[in-house]
Amino acid sequence: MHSAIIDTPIDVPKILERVRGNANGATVLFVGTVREVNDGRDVTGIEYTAYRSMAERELASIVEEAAALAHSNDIAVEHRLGELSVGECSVAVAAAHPHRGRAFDAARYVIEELKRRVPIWKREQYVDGTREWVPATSGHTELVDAGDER
Amino acid sequence: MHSAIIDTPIDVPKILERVRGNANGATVLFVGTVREVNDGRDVTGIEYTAYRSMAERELASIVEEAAALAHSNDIAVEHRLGELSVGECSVAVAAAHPHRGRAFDAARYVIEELKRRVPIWKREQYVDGTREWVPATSGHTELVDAGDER
Amino acid sequence: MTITVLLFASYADAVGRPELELDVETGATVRDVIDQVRALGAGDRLPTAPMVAVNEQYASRDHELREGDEVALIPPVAGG
Amino acid sequence: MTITVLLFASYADAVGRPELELDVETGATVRDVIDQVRALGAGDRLPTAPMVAVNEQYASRDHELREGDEVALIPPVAGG
Repeated sequence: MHSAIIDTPIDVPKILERVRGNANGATVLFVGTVREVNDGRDVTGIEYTAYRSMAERELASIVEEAAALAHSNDIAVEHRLGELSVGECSVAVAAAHPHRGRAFDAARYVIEELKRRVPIWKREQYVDGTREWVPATSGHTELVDAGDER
Repeated sequence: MHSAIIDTPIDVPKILERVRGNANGATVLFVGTVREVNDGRDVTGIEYTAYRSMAERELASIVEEAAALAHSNDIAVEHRLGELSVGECSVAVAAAHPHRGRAFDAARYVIEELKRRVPIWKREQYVDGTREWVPATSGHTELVDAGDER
Repeated sequence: MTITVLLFASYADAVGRPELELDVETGATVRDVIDQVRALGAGDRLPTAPMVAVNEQYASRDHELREGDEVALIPPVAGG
Repeated sequence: MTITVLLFASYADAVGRPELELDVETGATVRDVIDQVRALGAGDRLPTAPMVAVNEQYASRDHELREGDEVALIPPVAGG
């Protein structure tokens, strides 16, 4: 098992290598990258920030939960912080298992829970020079669970 | 869209590169590798054979179906034939989409349909020197859809 | 009329060859081809209703054949 | 007793700082801290019931605080 919050580019082949094993017949990788358009606005980059110590703790917990769920310790996840350009990788999750169903389930669990629970925020930078937290906060709107699906 | 039946090692980074696009925020990769143990028997390698022209046609159809299902043309799959050793990659599927749900669905669809429909067979080579088609055929057993989950 | 039959994997092993030509009557179906193949070599080790493709497309046992068709008997597939 | 409050992202922008110390009465809950923070700067732009973590663990508004606790007000998370 491996989980980390990092400030440098994510080494995707290395994440895959971390979950490799001759008992595993199936490996699933999820890679999240910065999109050029979000909600119809042209994006030039994203700044990721975190409540770092808690994010590390939550991410480690999620990987442990996924391992218990999928009966596999071959699970790895890294999330990057800082300024990222369009096309750069913000998150990578890899899960391996003898059978593919479990590998898919584990990878999916990690990314879903990460998006639900890990205290990381992003601020998009737009072509017009403005920046905004995602999701946008406005006035007295009751901000509930983000639940954005990317 | 890309699909191929090949005789050389699968270039996984290239498969990922094929589905890259700045509109995509999510990429899912599935990699199938030869396991050292199957059904309790120690495996040293697998020989994959195919009804090649039909396999190519079915694989292309599956990718088109996945593209229609997921509303994304950024889908690629390659399956390797020949003699593979433990740990080598036999199949790789990549799917990318602006949102992760669709990317997961597309990758999963391709691998499930591939296993159900594409006329490819494997013969396992065991430590004791014997070889056997998988699933093993025996006597007059009615051979039905394989449905093995790897 | 003449039909080409393709055999793969365990089916080719059972029959002892990967390909053969069969003479069948006009109006013959996939079922007739299966019956003829099962009468060859250890062909009776094949199931009575294997999966079949005609000209690279999966077909039912009732599928009626035409001169020159390529009929493939498909063992349980095991790709991936 | 003294409580450390951490603010992030849009919440830090609204209040104008990422961290502050608050004096609260013994027996104070997370709810009391939220109310105090919402009275600062543009703190009233924060929701009345934001997600909260106490010492890096998600906690309810009824959670009773102790001297030295670290209370983080967590805007909707957006990792990935």
